[in-house]
Amino acid sequence: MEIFLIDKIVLIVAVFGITLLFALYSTYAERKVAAFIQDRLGPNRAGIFGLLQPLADGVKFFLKEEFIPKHADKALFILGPSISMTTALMTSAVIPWGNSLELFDRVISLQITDLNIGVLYVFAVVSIGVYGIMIGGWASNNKFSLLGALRASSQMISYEIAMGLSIIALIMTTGTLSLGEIVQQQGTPIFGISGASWNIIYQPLGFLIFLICAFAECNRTPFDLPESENELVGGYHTEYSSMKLGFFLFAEYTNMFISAAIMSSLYFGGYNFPFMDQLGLPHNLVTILGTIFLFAKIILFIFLFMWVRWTLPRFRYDQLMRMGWKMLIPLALINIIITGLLIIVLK
Amino acid sequence: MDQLVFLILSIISIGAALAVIFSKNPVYSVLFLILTFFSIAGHYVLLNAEFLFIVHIIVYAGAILVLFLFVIMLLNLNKTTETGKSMLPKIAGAISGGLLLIVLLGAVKGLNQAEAAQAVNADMGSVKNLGKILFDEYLLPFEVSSTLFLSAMIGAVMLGKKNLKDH
Amino acid sequence: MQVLSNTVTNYLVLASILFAIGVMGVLVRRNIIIIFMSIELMLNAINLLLVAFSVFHNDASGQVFVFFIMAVAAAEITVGLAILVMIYRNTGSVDINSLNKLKW
Amino acid sequence: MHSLSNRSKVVVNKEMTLKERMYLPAIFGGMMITIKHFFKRKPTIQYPEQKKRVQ
Repeated sequence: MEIFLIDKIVLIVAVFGITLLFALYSTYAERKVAAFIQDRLGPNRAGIFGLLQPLADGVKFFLKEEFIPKHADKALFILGPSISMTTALMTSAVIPWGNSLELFDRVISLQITDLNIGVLYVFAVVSIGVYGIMIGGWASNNKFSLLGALRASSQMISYEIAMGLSIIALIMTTGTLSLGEIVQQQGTPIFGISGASWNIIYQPLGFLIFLICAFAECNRTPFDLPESENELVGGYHTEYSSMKLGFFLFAEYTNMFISAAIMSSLYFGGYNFPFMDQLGLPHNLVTILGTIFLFAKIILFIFLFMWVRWTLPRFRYDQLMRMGWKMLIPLALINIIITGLLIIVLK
Repeated sequence: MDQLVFLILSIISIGAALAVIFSKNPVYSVLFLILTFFSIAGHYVLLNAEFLFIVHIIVYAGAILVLFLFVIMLLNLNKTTETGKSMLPKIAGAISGGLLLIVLLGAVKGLNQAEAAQAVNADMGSVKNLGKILFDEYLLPFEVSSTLFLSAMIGAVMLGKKNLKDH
Repeated sequence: MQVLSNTVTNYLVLASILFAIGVMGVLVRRNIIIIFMSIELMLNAINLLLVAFSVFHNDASGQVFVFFIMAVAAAEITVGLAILVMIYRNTGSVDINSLNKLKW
Repeated sequence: MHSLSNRSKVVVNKEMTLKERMYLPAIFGGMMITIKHFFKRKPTIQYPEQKKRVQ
């Protein structure tokens, strides 16, 4: 029992550390990607290739003046960013970061907890994530912040529906709600290639809907209306400064990392990779390779997020709502019907 | 262990529920209601009702209370003061509420239950089990509730629409 | 199989207290939003009791009913909040004392 | 009025076809353009260390 606890604590600390590291370096990657797309070099003075830039940014955030506006609601002003950060980190508990390791005659699972309602858990955490933005925006007592908060909440509620419907189609094919099992199922051989029966093959439309909704849930361009600089100054974080602003920004990048991880596990096989059982490697090596593959997929998705951000312009607010309610939800429903029919026919 | 958790959760839920009805600012009321709902979700976990636990959080904390908060922020209701200066209706309300509590507790006390700790089926609240029952025995009510949802949605849209004659 | 150390009486007491707080909220407060929230509180007390009974009597029907109550509560809230927004638009307040047109 | 860059385009408010309304081909085209720039050589000059001769 105690050894089990130590395993879990080590794993939790490692996952938190890796998540925060990824969030930290996502800010650097974002600036580099933006620069490269715009024919610039980006930050390259702090350390080699500017790799120490995130640390410099972090130090700057800590040293800035902490300012709380006079008319703000003090308690809620502090509560907002904390909720954002907490909910962003909570989801990492159910993501399978790798297959099991066999160390010291014991089997160690690289998933913190395999809830048998894992997908619903992710969904619940995502749905309470909006409170951070709403509370922060309202407590600032600033009309731009309030508008940002209102936009964030209506956008997130609208896109959650389409997201849930696209996941339902996926669950109909997998038949389980546990993320660990969903990833494991994708390791079964297909066409003689082991570890390649990824759900993207069965659910291309569902994946597209999920991807669009993930962009909207993370408040990334082209759906970053809650924080659009040129109409709302800064949206919900207009009044924030110092590390509280840092928390909001950090939560955004953490959300991006987590949603990339969820997309890779739900649709792109998680830690599975093609030919994983046919190479004849020892189990532990395959596990480590699988984790490396998972992170490669995550990095690719994060790159996609950034690539889209520096390519597409922002939607107008009515276009955003029309797209959510009139395109994505009907498409997701059609996807469910098609999936159901195919399941009946192929059975 | 279980009883300690139950006690802590109960204290949180009762305290937060009292804060809901006595805080001046509606935004604070909503936030305390969220706290109450989370503690009730904790009770569901304690009772092994995992599906209801997650649905409770998704439906109440994730949708209904966001709507409340949204309406309060949209109408900017946090400053509205309540009219009716006289304290008499309030005192009467509080007293009748308290009386109801006493009656309920008296009824519970009169139940005379000699129950010891019980063994229960831990798998009952799982998604699989509830899904089977929901789509087997309760299929018709399920469909009827979906019709209810549809009509509620249409009703909300019709109510929320501005009067067409104004334009 | 698992042994629960809490008895159903504990849940009965807790649910009655929550329900009474909800009733008190409806009676004491004049703000429609708070009254709505108190109604939600009452519904939740009932939900908790239903789950407790279903677990202690080994009958899953209770949990299915909680599911239905949640569905009805969600529908009620959508319509209720839409009505509330209309009231605010027409009277400029959410105080139920301002709704006295039908009073004698 | 004469356009300066010869790239001006007169706005037409015609109905969009289904293909245009799906946005996806246009989005894909835009992403191809940006990824092309991603791998381009950068014209940046590291100023204090590296100086360009002024003509």
